[in-house]
Amino acid sequence: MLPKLFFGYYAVVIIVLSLLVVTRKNPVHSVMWMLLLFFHIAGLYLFLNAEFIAAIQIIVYAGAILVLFLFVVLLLNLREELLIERFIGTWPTALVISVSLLILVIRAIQDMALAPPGNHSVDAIQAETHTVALGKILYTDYLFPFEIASVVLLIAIIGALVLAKRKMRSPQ
Amino acid sequence: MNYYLLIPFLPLTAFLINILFGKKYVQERAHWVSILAVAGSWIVAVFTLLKVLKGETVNEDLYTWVLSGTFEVSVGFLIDQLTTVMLIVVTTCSTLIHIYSVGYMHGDKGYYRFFAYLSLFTFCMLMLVMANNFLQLYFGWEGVGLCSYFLIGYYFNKKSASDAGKKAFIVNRFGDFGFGLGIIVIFLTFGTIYYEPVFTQIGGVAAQTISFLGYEVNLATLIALLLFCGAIGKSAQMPLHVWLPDAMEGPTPVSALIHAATMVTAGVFLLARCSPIFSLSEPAMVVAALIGAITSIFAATIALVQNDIKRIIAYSTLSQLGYMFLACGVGAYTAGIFHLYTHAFFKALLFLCAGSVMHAMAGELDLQKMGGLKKYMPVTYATMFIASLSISGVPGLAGFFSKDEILWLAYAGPSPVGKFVWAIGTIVAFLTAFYSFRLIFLTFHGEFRGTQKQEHHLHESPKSMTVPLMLLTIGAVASGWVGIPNLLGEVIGIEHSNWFSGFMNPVLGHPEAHGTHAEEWMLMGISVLAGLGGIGLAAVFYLGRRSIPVLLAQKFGFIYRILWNKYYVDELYSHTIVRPTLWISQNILMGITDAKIIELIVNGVPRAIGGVSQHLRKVQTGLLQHYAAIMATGALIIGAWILLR
Amino acid sequence: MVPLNWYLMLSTVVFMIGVFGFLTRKNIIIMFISVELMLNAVNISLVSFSHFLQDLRGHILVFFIITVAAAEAAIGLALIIALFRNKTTAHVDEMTEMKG
Amino acid sequence: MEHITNNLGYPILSTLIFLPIAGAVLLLFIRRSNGTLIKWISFIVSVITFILSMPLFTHFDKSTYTMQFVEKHAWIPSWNVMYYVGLDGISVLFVLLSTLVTILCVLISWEAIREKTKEFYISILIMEGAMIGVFCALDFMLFYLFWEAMLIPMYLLIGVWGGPKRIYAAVKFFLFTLVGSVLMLVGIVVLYFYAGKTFNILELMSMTYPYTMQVWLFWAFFAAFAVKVPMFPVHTWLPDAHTEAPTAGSVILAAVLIKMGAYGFLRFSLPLFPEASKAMTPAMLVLSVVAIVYGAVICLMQTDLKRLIAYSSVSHMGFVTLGIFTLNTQGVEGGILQMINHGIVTGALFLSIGIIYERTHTRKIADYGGVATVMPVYAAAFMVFTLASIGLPATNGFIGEFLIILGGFAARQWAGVLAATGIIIGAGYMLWLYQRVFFMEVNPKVAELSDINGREFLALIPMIILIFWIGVYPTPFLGFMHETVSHLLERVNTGSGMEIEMAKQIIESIK
Repeated sequence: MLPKLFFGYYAVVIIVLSLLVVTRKNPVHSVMWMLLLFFHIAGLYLFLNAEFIAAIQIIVYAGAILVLFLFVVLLLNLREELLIERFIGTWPTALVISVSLLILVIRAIQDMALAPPGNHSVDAIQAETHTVALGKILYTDYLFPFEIASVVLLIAIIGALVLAKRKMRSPQ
Repeated sequence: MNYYLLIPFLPLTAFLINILFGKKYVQERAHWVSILAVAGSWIVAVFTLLKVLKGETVNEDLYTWVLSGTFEVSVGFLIDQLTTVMLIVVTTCSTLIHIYSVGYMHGDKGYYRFFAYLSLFTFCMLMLVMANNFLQLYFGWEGVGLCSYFLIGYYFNKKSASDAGKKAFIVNRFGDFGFGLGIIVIFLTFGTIYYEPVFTQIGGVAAQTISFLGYEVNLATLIALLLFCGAIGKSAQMPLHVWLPDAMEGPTPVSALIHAATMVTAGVFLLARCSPIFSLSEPAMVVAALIGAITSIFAATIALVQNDIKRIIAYSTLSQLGYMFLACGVGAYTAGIFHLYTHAFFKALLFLCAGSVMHAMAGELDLQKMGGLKKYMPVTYATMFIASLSISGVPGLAGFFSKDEILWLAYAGPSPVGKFVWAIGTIVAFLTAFYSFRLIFLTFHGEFRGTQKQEHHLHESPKSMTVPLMLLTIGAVASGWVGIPNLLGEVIGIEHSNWFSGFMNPVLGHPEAHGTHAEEWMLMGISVLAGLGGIGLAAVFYLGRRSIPVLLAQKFGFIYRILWNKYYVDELYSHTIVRPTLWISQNILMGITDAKIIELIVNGVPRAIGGVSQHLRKVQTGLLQHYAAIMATGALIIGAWILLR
Repeated sequence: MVPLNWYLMLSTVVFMIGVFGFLTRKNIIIMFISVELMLNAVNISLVSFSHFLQDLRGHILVFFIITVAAAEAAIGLALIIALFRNKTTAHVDEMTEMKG
Repeated sequence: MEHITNNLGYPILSTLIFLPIAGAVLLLFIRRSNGTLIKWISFIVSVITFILSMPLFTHFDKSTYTMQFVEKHAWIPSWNVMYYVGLDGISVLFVLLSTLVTILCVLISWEAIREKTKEFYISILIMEGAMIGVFCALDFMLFYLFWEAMLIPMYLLIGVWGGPKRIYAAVKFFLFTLVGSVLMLVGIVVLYFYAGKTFNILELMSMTYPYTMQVWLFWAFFAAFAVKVPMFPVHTWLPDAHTEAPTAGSVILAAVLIKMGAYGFLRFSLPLFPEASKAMTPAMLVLSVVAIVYGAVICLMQTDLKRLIAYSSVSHMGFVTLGIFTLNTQGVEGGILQMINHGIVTGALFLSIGIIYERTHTRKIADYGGVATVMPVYAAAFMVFTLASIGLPATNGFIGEFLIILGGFAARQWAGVLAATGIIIGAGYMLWLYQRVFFMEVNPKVAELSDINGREFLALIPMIILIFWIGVYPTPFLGFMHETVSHLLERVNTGSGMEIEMAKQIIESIK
């Protein structure tokens, strides 16, 4: 009973916060609600025995990405933002599409069947801690994607620099 | 290497030297190269004649020219009696005219070019007569046509000259169209296009018929008529005669060499060469005889009223060529070739004399502006007078013997139209004498009718021009003596006096003639009378009462206009062939088919696609979210289809 | 025990809210945030699958998604800045150069 | 089938294909401003390619119909695509023509191309590699690759360095040829699956196909080849492309590119679909004859130099297709020779027009007149090309046209007769053109022109030599074809064995 209550709390808060994120007029508010949302999601991860993921959710998402968002939002013209309509004209259509998709997916979830479980049971993970278990897989089976991920990040850094840099005055 | 190869290839070498190095190095010395080469050819030709007289003929291949499947043809040489006669005619005339040109073309800007073309022409003509197969004949045939094109259009800055050259080439192409098909039919029939096997096998297939474009035609007739197409084009017979009068735009030596003595007689040569084919087809023979007869009288009547000195001679050439065709058409090939041979001398002489006159008159061609030139240029007068006597058939001169032989064989031969063409031939003899002497009298007698300045300029031509005239005069007088009719020969005490006929016998055979000696004397008398009558009438008209011709022209104005306008043949062609073709090209092909129909389809399909896309592009709002929404809808549809299936 | 379906439904709802936000908001930054929302929704479902299937590969995937999200945020925001510099607007309905 | 003869010991064909492409890559690294170096590099590369192609002429074994100089390597094994090249008597001359023409194109563009020189020469060299590739390829996928690869540089040549309406012309050229070749691609795929997944052309040629399929495929391939030739109803891209293309583009187009259509008929349509080809002969002959007469008549009223020559190409290529579909030795050999001839003559005519266009910047015939007075050497060269174009004996045009008309007449009399009329009209328009440009009064617009210089002369002289060489002594050229053509005709005339198959089926059904 207690876990279900716990889940109920997180679920309601996450949904409400999501709605707030997409509906607030002021982007700063949206980002703030998002921050709160990320903490709740991290909590949900803990609930699912994923400590390491919960940690990087906080560190990377909340700590790095959202701050970046906040910087950019503050660079833009907020005053004008508050004066104009926040949705485009065809938003009811979009709502219909979203709700239909929602119904469709929920319907699909109903007749889902699970594959046989693997060998990382909760006990097994707890025996060697989640970080160690994850690291073992990551640095063996997924070493190559891991390296690629690092290259992607490197490119992202350089790319962001190049893009955001002010155009140099052309020689002429 | 065989000695006879020198005959064509010496002039070719001269051509190459002149055309490649003429402008920079040879320049004013160009005539030496050409004259030496042609004279060399002449010497070898005489040498060849001596060999052929001994009975040594040649039929050899040099190298394989085209080989494709069973089609095999070489560059090869056939030297027999017919070839030899042509070789002598061509090299002699060519040599003399080369020499004449030294004086005539002196100081011209394209001196080297002129001699290069003359040499090239000589080469092509020699290749033509020496060929041992039809394709090489065709090579020479087109080659001389090309040189004719170059030389007619020699003064290419003149529009009329370049027009005339082009016309000559294209009209000839019409003839060559038939000629080429003839060669193809020969190949498909015999599997070879060498003379020798074709002529030996033709007897076997002559009776066969062949389906040609849906018609059943006799094989020999078909081949003969197709080849005949080529002959009438080159020899300017009706209806393809229109180019020859215009060809007088070329320098006069060219008219003498190409359009009188040699090239235009190639048609007659072809008929004689293919006599084994023609002889097997009576329809083809009749066509040849009739075309020849009609052309001869047609041209002679036009010549009566013309005033351009060169054009009169050109029509005279047409008329004489008609004579030769007539001869071949009645089976008298030897007589045709004999006339070709004598005609070459006196007609070349006439042209060169006309050139000499033009030289003195600074290019003036109109008879009405001449007169009384006798005292200024005695040599030209004398030689031209003799040439005119010869063409008029005055006994003892070259023209008499050949013309007389043609008329006699037409009358007495087996041809169904013989009597008819004889009658026309006799009338033409009269007309020929008339217009020839009209020309003489208007040019050399009476008072000078040109301007003061022209009169001042009058002079006899230089030696390089008069010497060839005199040499040719010898030919115009004496060349006929190798073919004195046996009838006359008996009188003057020479047996087998028609030596020429005997010489040609191995190639051309002997024509049949059924007539008595009395008849032969009578015909000879009639033709002599016709000639003398023509001269007399001309004397009356143009030495005596100058008013008579003017009066006649007024009285018969209608006929005069028709003759003056050359029977409107040029206009007829212009309106029935040239203009409709151009009109179709401009208005139907360019205007409708290409521009409307094809382009409509070609441009219409993309335009239709473009039109549809004009509507479709409205879907592209450019708003990011619309695209995303469409994508989401797509996901929705695909998901729904998978789940709810 | 909370059933797997509950997690998945939560994930779906959050995802669809993200879709809705992406499809409707004018401000390009909010659209971007909606994309992050969708990614998080997917992460939730992946982690829960991983938990219920007793398999760590889901976590690995989440790990990479977060990496890519970081890269994407950096590039995307740089693009937005570049765009804003040229257009002085952050509203997508004013950027319709692709209109046909 | 797999007799591999005449191996020189080194991959000559690959060298020829990739040397120009390597040259183009080398050009990429040259500074754009260094125009002289770019020109010299492309000139030297093209000359070396030409010299390297000489062994094809000297070492070709004329006594066999089999493929020679063969190279065969696996390329995409999963689809059974091979890098498979070789030459036989039909294709060898075209490779030589391509290598020669490229040199002349480089020479003729020396002064004419002043903008984007680097890209221009890169296009030309890539073009050369692709052209040689098309003629060598013995694998359908490889063939198609080169076939389409040719389009791109040509499209650029017309579209970038062309005249005022170049975009229209380039797009038209591209769309026409692409539509055709896409249909061919469908045909290739059908063959691939029917024959058990092979693109090997020689293997495909030795198979038997049902008649209906042959007919369908014949028309699919026809679409590609007829557009390239171009045959009568689909010829309208050619005048536009020629008119707008730069000189080098026109020359390549005339000399090599449009030969590929006719080459395709010979290489693919006839041996792959012998029964269909035979059945379609009347239609093909009609189209050819229409093209001959139509192209010739329409030439009479052209006012633009290049457009006139372009339409004359339609007429001359009509002769080629006529020759091919006579299906007899003289016709086919004449057709192949005429392709070479047309490449030489029309290529030379476009070179000549380019030379004078560079001086006057006008293509209107009315703007000329009396050019022979001011440019005598040029006039003489142009006269030679004119004469070759109208098929005067002792020039190459005569041999080809005569053999074609002979073959045409033997196949269908009306075809020979009507084709021969094309020669009359041909003389008409070419001489009229020559008269209006070179003869008559000197037009003040051309009075100041200088005669051709050494470089231009160098570009024309090989063509003049070839014209007379083939005209006077064609045996070395015809000799290449005899064996291949007789083998090809054997295949076409005895059929692919389809009748036997059908008879077997009938017997089966009776049982």
